[in-house]
Amino acid sequence: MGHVFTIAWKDLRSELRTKESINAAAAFSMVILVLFSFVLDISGDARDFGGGLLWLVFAFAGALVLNRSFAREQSNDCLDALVASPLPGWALFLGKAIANFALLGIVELVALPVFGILFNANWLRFPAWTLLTCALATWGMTVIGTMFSALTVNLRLRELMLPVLVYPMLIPVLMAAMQLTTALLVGEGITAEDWIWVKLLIGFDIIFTSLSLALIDFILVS
Amino acid sequence: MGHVFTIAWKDLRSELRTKESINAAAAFSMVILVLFSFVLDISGDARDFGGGLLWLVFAFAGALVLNRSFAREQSNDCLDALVASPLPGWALFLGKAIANFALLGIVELVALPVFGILFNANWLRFPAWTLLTCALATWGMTVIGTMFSALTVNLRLRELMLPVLVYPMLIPVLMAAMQLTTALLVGEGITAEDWIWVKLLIGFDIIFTSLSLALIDFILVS
Amino acid sequence: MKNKILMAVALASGLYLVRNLYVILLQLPDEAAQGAIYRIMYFHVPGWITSFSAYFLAGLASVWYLIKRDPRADEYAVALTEVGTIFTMLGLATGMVWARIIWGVWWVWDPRLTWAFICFLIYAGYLMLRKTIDEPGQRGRIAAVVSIFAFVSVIITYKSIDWWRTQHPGAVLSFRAGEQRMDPAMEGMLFHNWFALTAFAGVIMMLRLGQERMQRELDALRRYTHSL
Amino acid sequence: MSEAALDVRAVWKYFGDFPALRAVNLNVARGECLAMLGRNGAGKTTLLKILAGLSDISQGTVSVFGSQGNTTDARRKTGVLGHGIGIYDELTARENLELFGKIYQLDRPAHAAMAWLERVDLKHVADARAREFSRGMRQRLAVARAFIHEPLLLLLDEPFTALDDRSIALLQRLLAERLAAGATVVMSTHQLREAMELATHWALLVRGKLVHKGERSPEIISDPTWVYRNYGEDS
Amino acid sequence: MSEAALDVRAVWKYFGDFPALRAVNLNVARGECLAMLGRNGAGKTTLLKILAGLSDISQGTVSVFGSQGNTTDARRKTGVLGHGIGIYDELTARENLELFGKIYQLDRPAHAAMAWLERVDLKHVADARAREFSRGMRQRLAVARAFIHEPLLLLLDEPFTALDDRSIALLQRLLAERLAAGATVVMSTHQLREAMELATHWALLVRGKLVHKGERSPEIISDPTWVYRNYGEDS
Ligand code: HEM
Ligand SMILES: Nc1ncnc2c1ncn2[C@@H]1O[C@H](COP(=O)(O)OP(=O)(O)OP(=O)(O)O)[C@@H](O)[C@H]1O
Ligand SMILES: Nc1ncnc2c1ncn2[C@@H]1O[C@H](COP(=O)(O)OP(=O)(O)OP(=O)(O)O)[C@@H](O)[C@H]1O
Ligand SMILES: [Mg+2]
Ligand SMILES: [Mg+2]
Repeated sequence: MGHVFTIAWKDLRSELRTKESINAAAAFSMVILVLFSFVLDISGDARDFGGGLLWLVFAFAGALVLNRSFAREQSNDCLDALVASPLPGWALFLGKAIANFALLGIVELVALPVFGILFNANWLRFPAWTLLTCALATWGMTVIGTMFSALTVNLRLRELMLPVLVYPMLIPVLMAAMQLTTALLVGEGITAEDWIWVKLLIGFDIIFTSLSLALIDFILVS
Repeated sequence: MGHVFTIAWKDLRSELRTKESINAAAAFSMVILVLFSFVLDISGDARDFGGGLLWLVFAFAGALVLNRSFAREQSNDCLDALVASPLPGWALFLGKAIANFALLGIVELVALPVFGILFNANWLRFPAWTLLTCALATWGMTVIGTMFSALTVNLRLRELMLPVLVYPMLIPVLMAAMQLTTALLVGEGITAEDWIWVKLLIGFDIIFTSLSLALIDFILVS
Repeated sequence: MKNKILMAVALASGLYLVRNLYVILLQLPDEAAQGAIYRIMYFHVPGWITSFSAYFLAGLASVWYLIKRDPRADEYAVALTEVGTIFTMLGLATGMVWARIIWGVWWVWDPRLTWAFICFLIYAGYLMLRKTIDEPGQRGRIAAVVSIFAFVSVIITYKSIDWWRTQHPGAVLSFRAGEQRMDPAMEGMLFHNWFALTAFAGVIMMLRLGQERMQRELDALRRYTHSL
Repeated sequence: MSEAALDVRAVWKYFGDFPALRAVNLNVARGECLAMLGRNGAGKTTLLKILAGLSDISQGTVSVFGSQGNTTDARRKTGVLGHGIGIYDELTARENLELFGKIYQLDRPAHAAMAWLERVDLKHVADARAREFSRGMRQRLAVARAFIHEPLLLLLDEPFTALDDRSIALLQRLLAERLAAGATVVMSTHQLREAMELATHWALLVRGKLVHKGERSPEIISDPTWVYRNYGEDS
Repeated sequence: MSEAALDVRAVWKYFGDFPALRAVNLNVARGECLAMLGRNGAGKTTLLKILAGLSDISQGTVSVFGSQGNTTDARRKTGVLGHGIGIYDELTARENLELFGKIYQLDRPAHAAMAWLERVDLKHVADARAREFSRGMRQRLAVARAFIHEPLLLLLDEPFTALDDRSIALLQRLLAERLAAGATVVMSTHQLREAMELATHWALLVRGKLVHKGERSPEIISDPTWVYRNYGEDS
């Protein structure tokens, strides 16, 4: 486990020192928010879209953070240095995923209040559930994002392939998160009907985390 | 003008040979379509948003094509070879813009019918106007996209900066295009009230094309 | 020899399909609620099942490739995925025609339909990814991992009618529903056509496999002449 | 004396506040082959980029063949080979050369392309995409790309780096030919031996200052540290 | 004789159907310094990557210090310096070294980091970010990174490329020191002269085949084409 924290700490430190991708992600999320509000013509009852919109914004803005994760290793062939070291592949993956989770969490923490103000949304109606939903969905995004970032890091057409592969895989998480968030924002909280989405999120997180940990070693060695 | 076509032809040829970014953009536009429709569907009646949605999709998917445009020059320092040659900067820009315009046009041609089917939209109500709107808006997107792609091509954080810069600049074009498309899809076509949007598009295109042609030389030399 | 067997299977599955068509169109009665159009079911349902089976086998081939690094496993994975995608398109097309007639629209954003579309997009992404990687070893490895991830979407699509209330009909096949919900003659016919379509899919897959193998040898030859 | 091929006068280049070039004066006569030496970070690449018109000057003047600044005419006469090879991977070898033939407005780009493919021994793969080429083949194609318009001024940044003996010999042969045709060559390098087979002159940059320019001398080849001991910071 | 440092047996490496390495057999004894020669595309980088565990073998076996395959233990004893420097630009020099110290599970990573910064003459910029370093400084930091765990096996891919005399001298000094401590070195290179100052043996790859391995001989230094004329395709 020491290795995992070494890697997570390294990533967090390099990112927090410059805050480049966090800032970009925060800025980008505002931009998308503005774009979407034009489309939806916020005047009317846009509140119903709240949950959906929020997670779209997170997905697009979060991609900026997740892409940087392995791109950072690429610039000086750092990934080779790590792979040649005694660091196990799963520790590398887990460390990066934890760092990304924390960074996405920060972006969300910035975006949520803004979002709340713009859309008159009250996040504190069901605080525990809201936190749980965010945590589960963000971890799902992180795992898929980190894994595909690793998959595509050495590809010539990385910039093209990443969105084409990542977003469809993310759709289950995003849909569940959207549904739950909307229920938490404007509905009566998590009802029996929404349970399927909670289960979907949990199942998704477990399945993809284990798949990633099992498969990462095949990706890193060329 | 010979130079312009040499460059446009080179770009078109390299892209059409592999169709990499066209395919990726087409696939990505489908993915976003699914995501958006889910967001909107949470509260039904998505048809009114047709126009808005369409241009959001084009903006996000088009970015993939536009990014590749200068990224293609970057991999082997080809841009340096071109800048050191007697090719004038404006010819390089115009050639690339024309190629991008054609490629975006192809992506739109693929996406429109799919969009029509999935959202029950009829594009042929006002064919001439639809074509004009698409052409004007696409040229606006192309010019801004190509210019900012050139601006950021040598930046370390290109992937981060590009979306943060480009989308805000694009908001006027996108708004105009959204408004017009919605009018053409569900309204009575272009009415007197919509003229302002047509003018906006034309003005935008003229201003940014001339600005880009005038300023490109300052960007290419470091 | 191999080619002859392939030809024979192709011919047999073709004849089988013709025979099935004859039964479907001329012998079976119209369905009570839907009328004549219900017959599209005989292609819609087996089409999807064939497609999903192909994806499943492709997933297995991918796992095999990761374990053994056997290039043939990779060839099977592509060929199977391509066949699966073709049948996904068939399923989408028949479903849409059916929807147009029964529901009056080509498409609704119902969970089953949406997941089926996502499934299609994911496997299209897989095929696209393969085209962008030049080095076969790297291509095989990355594609195999993506294929394993992608299969999750197939499971969700398959189970979506059980998990959500959908506009799309729920389970009707007896092995899924656990009871007989369809006229046995009709269900029997479904299995007949499933069998024919699967044989047909097998033939296409073998053809693609041959092509893929040829392509690989060609690439190698070209590489070799370059290095001279 | 006929007018100089290159005339660099009091050129400064700042990256932010850091002066990468400090008051560089350099005069290169026509037909000269100049090897530009200097430690890592001395400013060799920076100077070559300025000469190629890829980078702006902060202060001073540069004239190429008598015409000041960065004219189209000067660019037409210049061939540049930097670290990147400047080849499009998606195009075939022939298409690459034709493209640059057209950009340099040659009379018969297709003809020139085939002739150069022949010279760099790539004719048999003329219609294969550059992506499929090995490193050596790519480098040869890049050389053909830079030479196709028969430039009168050649700017090369570490041209011998990571090349094998055969590619080095090819490049040296082509350079010798251009020199014989009256062209001027400026190249930066750390590999003194290979460079000195052709160079008629050498210049030394130390931390952005041009501290010496002179004709080639035998000591330089036999002992790689000689330059620095006699002219550099260590002296 | 004690067991070999490296034992490569009948190794094939395919990229698709293209054999980049063909039945390579190579035995490197402990304490040997092997210079791997070969033309562009001969397979030097491929072989080094396999030895470093960065790339899979298609057929054959590799054992490092007697243990087969790519064990954690072997990785811990190996230091790798490839084309990329493997340094994080956002971290300071000290943080970079500490990071790798921790990954290699040194007892006192902070202490080792400072000691190595001293040795590569970067102590005065220990807390500056690597981004701000010049090329030479970055290269020195990379060397410290690869040496920090005092590896018993060093794998270097073209270590002298594009370096100036001073950096080359530093690297040679550190390598000599490691060799004196009993470590084994394998390096690929096109710069025979720099490599041969240290190398005790050399090997030649021709199109993926290892055609010769022998002790160093004087001819090799004086004439760069000698190797190919006598052992390569030209012979
Ligand atoms: C574009 C529209 C459609 C799509 C994408 C679609 C998709 C699918 C999929 C993925 C299956 C899975 C096969 C399986 O469960 O084994 C399926 C099965 C089925 N579909 Fe559709 N479908 C569409 C339209 C329709 C329509 C309009 C009907 C009839 C009203 C229909 C009736 C059925 C039936 C009865 C099954 C078999 C269910 C079972 O027992 O497994 N489908 N469809
Ligand atoms: N784009 C840039 N931004 C900031 N500083 C730069 C930039 N390019 C170069 N420098 C700095 O300018 C100085 C000269 O760099 P240059 O690349 O010209 O050196 P060089 O002589 O080519 O070295 P080498 O032998 O390592 O190639 C260096 O200190 C370098 O850090
Ligand atoms: N990822 C790859 N995919 C396909 N072919 C490759 C790959 N890497 C290397 N090759 C091929 O394998 C052969 C050996 O390459 P390698 O990089 O090992 O050569 P090298 O001896 O290091 O050459 P150089 O002196 O130019 O560095 C070359 O023909 C190269 O084209
Ligand atoms: Mg340089
Ligand atoms: Mg190499």
